[in-house]
Amino acid sequence: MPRTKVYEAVTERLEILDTEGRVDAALMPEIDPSRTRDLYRDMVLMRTFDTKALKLQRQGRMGTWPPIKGQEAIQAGVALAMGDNDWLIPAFREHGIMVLRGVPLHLVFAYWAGDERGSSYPEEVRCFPVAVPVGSQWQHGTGVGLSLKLRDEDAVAVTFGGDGSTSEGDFHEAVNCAGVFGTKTVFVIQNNQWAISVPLHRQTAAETLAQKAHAYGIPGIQVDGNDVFAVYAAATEAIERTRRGEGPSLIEAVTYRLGDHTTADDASRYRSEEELEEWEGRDPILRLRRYLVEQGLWDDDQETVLLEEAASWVDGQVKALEEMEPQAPEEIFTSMYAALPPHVVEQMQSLLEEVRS
Amino acid sequence: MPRTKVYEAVTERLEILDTEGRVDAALMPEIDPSRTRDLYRDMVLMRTFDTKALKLQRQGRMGTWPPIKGQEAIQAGVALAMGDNDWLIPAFREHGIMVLRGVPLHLVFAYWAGDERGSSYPEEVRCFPVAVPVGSQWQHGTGVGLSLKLRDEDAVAVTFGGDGSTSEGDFHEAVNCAGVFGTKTVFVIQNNQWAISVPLHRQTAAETLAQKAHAYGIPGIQVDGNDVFAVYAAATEAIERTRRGEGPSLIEAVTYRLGDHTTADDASRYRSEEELEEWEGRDPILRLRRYLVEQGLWDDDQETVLLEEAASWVDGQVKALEEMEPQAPEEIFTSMYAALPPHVVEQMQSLLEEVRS
Amino acid sequence: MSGQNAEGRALHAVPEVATEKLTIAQAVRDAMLEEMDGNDRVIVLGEDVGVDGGVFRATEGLIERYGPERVIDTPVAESAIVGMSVGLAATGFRPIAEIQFMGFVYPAINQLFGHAARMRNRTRGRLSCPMVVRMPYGGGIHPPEHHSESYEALFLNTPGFKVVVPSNPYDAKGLLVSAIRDDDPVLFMEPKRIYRAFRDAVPAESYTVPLGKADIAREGTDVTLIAWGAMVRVCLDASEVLARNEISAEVVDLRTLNPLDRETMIESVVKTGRAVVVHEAVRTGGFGAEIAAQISEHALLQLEAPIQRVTGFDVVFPLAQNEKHYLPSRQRVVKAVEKVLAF
Amino acid sequence: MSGQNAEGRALHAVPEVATEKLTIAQAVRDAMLEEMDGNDRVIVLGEDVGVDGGVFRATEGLIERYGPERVIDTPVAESAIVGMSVGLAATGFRPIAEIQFMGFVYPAINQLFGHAARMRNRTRGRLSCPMVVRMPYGGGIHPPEHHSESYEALFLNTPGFKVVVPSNPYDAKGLLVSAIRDDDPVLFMEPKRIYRAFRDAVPAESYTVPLGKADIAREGTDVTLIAWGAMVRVCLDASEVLARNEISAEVVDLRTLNPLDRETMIESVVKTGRAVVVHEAVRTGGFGAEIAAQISEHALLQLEAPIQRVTGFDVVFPLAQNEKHYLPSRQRVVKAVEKVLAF
Ligand SMILES: Cc1ncc(C[n+]2csc(CCOP(=O)(O)OP(=O)(O)O)c2C)c(N)n1
Ligand SMILES: Cc1ncc(C[n+]2csc(CCOP(=O)(O)OP(=O)(O)O)c2C)c(N)n1
Ligand SMILES: [Mg+2]
Ligand SMILES: [Mg+2]
Repeated sequence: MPRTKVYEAVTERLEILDTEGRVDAALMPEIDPSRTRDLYRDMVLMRTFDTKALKLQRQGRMGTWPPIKGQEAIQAGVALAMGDNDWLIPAFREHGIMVLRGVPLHLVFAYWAGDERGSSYPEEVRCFPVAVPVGSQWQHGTGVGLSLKLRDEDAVAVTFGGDGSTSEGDFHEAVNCAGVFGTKTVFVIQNNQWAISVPLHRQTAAETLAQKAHAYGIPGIQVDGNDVFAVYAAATEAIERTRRGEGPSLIEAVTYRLGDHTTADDASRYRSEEELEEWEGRDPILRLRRYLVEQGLWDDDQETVLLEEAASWVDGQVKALEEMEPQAPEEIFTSMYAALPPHVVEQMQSLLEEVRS
Repeated sequence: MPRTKVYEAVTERLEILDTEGRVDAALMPEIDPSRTRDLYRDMVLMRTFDTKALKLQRQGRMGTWPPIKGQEAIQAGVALAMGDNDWLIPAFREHGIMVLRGVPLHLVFAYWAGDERGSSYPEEVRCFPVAVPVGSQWQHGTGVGLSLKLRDEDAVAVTFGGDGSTSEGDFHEAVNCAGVFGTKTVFVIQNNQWAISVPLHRQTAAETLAQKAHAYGIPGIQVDGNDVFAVYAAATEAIERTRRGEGPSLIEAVTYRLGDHTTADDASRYRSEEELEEWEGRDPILRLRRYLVEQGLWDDDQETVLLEEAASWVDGQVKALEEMEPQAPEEIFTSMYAALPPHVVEQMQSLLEEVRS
Repeated sequence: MSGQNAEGRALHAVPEVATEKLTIAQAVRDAMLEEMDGNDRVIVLGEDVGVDGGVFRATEGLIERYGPERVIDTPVAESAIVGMSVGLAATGFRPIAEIQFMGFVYPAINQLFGHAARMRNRTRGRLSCPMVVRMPYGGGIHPPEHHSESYEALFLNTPGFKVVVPSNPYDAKGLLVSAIRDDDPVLFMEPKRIYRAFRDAVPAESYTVPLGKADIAREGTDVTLIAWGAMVRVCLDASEVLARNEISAEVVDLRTLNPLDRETMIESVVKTGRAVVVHEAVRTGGFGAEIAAQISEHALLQLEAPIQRVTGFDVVFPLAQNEKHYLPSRQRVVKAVEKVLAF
Repeated sequence: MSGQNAEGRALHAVPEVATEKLTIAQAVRDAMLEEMDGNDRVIVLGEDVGVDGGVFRATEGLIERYGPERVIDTPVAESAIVGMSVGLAATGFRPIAEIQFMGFVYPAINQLFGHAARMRNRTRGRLSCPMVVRMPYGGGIHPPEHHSESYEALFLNTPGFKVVVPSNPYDAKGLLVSAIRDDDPVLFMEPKRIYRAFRDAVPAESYTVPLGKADIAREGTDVTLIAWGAMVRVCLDASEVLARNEISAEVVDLRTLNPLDRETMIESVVKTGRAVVVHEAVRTGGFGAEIAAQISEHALLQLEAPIQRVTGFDVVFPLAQNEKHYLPSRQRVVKAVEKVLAF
């Protein structure tokens, strides 16, 4: 009767690829070598367009941009684990996986350059638009996961958010409801240790974010987010689990935001040079290259070709961006409703008159 | 390196007094016999005024009333563990502990009878008004706990809410922030198994509510909420802990709402006779009486006297309620601001003219 | 999906839905039944909407008929109710979300305004949120704190949303059917004070009352009373009183607040030359201001007197005992009419 | 408490606070410094207000001066920021909460309206919530989505709250000092578009600009322009243009939206006979409607033309590229004035 245990569980952390490029063979998921190279290509591509976006921003050809540098392994690993019909529900630092899921890069650029058409993805791309209000997207992840479950569709919803977003009430409601309804949702936290200037330990007193899963009665796991194999293995397990109808789960991927919060931020105001350097040493791209080279799957020539290809592909996307016709002024009205009510039409006409005069 | 444990979660449950009135001597907190009798008196008093309120409501002398029947042990036990200067931040089913903390019963009645003055407690009573928006009060508990910590005051904030309220985002934000700031807050969940018609397992997939503490890096414990000794022991431990500056904690007290959700509800629509009967057998008052009788601390004569005393005290409070002058019409305006702005004064005057004409 | 009605309608022995005389609460339920029968992507979710049938019984019997996959009891989490609805609606469902009382809609505001109202615009039409958010609103039933509020003004400065408020059973059903079929999010406010106050003849089959069209609830020539929801009856009552004094009041029941039927409203005011707007919400910043502003803008020269607003006061909605001092009454409407006539 | 200033002021070597020429952002910071020096129950909390000094640097240097117990970096949780402030304020503190952008205030609405605005009334004065909620609002800086909104109308149908919007550095400091000293919750909206646009001479010591008093920013006789925040400058600019055409515009800077200084506003309109209200928020249901309604109510016979509202359109605030089509401009104000004059 007295003091009894009513709950006992553990939270685990998965690591497979170390900073030197060595893998734990026992845990290494099966990925064929060409796919491993693709993973590397994906990550380099992300780094390339992220760097380009920063440059465009400095040149005044891009608005505020939130860089993804350092977080490429999470996005490449999860993308590889997803199936064709799965839905992606991003926050705002998921350009990498969005592009891998089929969102044209020039649209991603257009969005951040201040053009709404950047969120109008091709019909077949199952991806929600960027969610700027921190944490709000978690609820959509649950809703889409419930939708897929109710329709008994062979697809899952994968939703992303940052460490900071786990402090919002919406995170809690979403994951809790996913547990209750057994939705087909996988929650991926990109724990990059900072929410603008606020470090993780000021965000929560919990030792890990993965352990928050205990609050919801669903599985949670922490992975080294700079280790693409660990991310891929954990994401595959979580996605397959929910695909089989066994319910939602939570992945905390520990990484580091190597860049500023956005181009409007200066991270040196609040974090140390040393911390940054330490994490630069854990760069997920470096690490995977070491592995590939070690395995004889990659060499300098391939690297040179890849960098060139990536740069030229990105340049093509910038060109596509710049070739977009400017939005017509009336487009601020035309998508407000399925059928525009009279007062909106009236306002639209007044703007058109003004523009024409 | 591979798959490592990063967190081990254990949640315990405390029970001391069983349904037959026997205690686990090893766990039994020290309470002197006269205080134990007081605990019993407190619980009987609650039952008495709760029953009276239902009667008043049926007679049209009271508005909607949320009964506390079955939840008396939690409120008596926590009240006993609190110190004079501690703050109470209730939800809406805490009339028992509110009265024990010094809120005059006739004011509690006045509030539920639709009179705002019912939330204007005497200056020395450190108690927030009832919070009807589910879960919102948790945030105030954190705020008051932070206030007490910042002022280094020898007092703690004890805040209450129901099982349903743990699903609201506010619960999460509040407990998480309490953890981050190490506020002097004790969170008490009255898990009465139902949120109106929704049973606990539709509220969360977590096996216990106590385990939600793992999400916030603070201690959590489950207690048998119909066992006043377990409640008192756990509350004392939690309150003393935070009083010493060791941070917040969470108590889940498992109980059962023996009555309807409110007088506007009919619980037989959604839950079974058997479930109700089973829990009536676990009545916290019955259980404590058995213990007292067993210990030779209580007899039928004392019971008779107590019931009479309780009834007459409650009648006195009803009288006090009915002797309250009706609120003046202008009172809907007078407390809107510290100093009424002109438009409010104007509106007040127009009402007064109307009332006078 | 549970699939009970892949073929359309009434596969089971069902509670009688096709009554002649329905209350507003029953008409609301009837609309949901019809639409759920007709379209299996229509689902209902909210607190206590399932087994309990809703605290006002508006969803009574739905879970028995459609099962727990289409009639979903949710945790107490309003942001989730709407947030999940966004996910459901954007991927093909037509959720009808219930917020138990309008006083509890605040936690859902972020999802309503930050997402539901914007999804179509921000994706330039690629995704949208066809959903209805039903909520009982308004005073008059003496419930506890936070249960009597009228927050429509909050929703009327947020484009992307439609806002609908029926005042009688016939409109309640027809407007709710329109709302469910609408391709954009609709806030459907139900005047709980008159949920059961009276019955109307309501056709058994599905029919629509168009969104965005006001109704002339009573014709008149001397003054225009403009109202919605429970206040329409207060205006009709006041019109009776006025009629005894040979004053002919026209009552415009707006029915939809966004989009607002400016034409009908202005036409009436142009005819009568005088207007009184009546609403339960707090005066300052209430939607009455918008109505007054539009009338002044479009009919200034026809106005024979300043528009009067009969509204709640700028105070927190009082608890039961003082509620009578807050709510616009027939007398206050009559007095306002006398004032505009005496100007 | 950290106690650094039990004695009152300036115990440490501090960043220079007593400048002559300050921007609005600096004036805001200055007001907080003065009041934190003067009253150790004044504390600041919000996202990135500490080490980072706020994303607009309005709290720069405060944490160095007052320590992390009075300048509190919070988790990303707006409901908690306000909800904790309620607990703090009701027990003796005067929190200044920062919401990083007005676009992110939605999650805090429940705590703001459901509690902060009501605490005094519902306890009949026993407890109260003296707190300031600062938030940058409005368009013009081309940030990402949700960063440009003007949601004041939401706050103006909620009694218990005061709403203040400065348009220049002098007022910003004086109004914020008043807000901090006010015994009720005050929403303090900061026009981020002009945070750094210009400088004013600002006295080094504490001074107050009273809440509830409008300012005649420019005197004129032909038309009254009514505005607040960043739109005051747009009106002043328009007045210059109009002056060149011999049109004399009076500009009323409301400064406080609740309580509204009706007297000053009406007096001006009575004098000029014409009014144009200018705001950034969406048109329908915007606070311009309330202003128009009040003017029509109290000065109908003096109005020589319908009041014009120059506002944002009824659309989601556009992203950067189309923002220019949304925001009220000098030209639109001039056009509206021409219209009221031609009526
Ligand atoms: C509701 C809301 N509050 C505040 C902000 C401002 N803001 C943008 S990003 C951010 C920090 C987010 O941190 P995290 O979730 O860790 O994501 P990261 O930026 O690190 O990817 C904040 C506070 C916002 N966008 N939405
Ligand atoms: C924000 C909000 N949503 C909904 C309601 C309506 N409501 C009142 S009590 C309640 C259930 C609360 O359940 P629980 O927290 O378990 O408390 P209990 O009633 O069991 O004591 C609900 C949904 C409310 N008051 N506030
Ligand atoms: Mg982060
Ligand atoms: Mg409960």
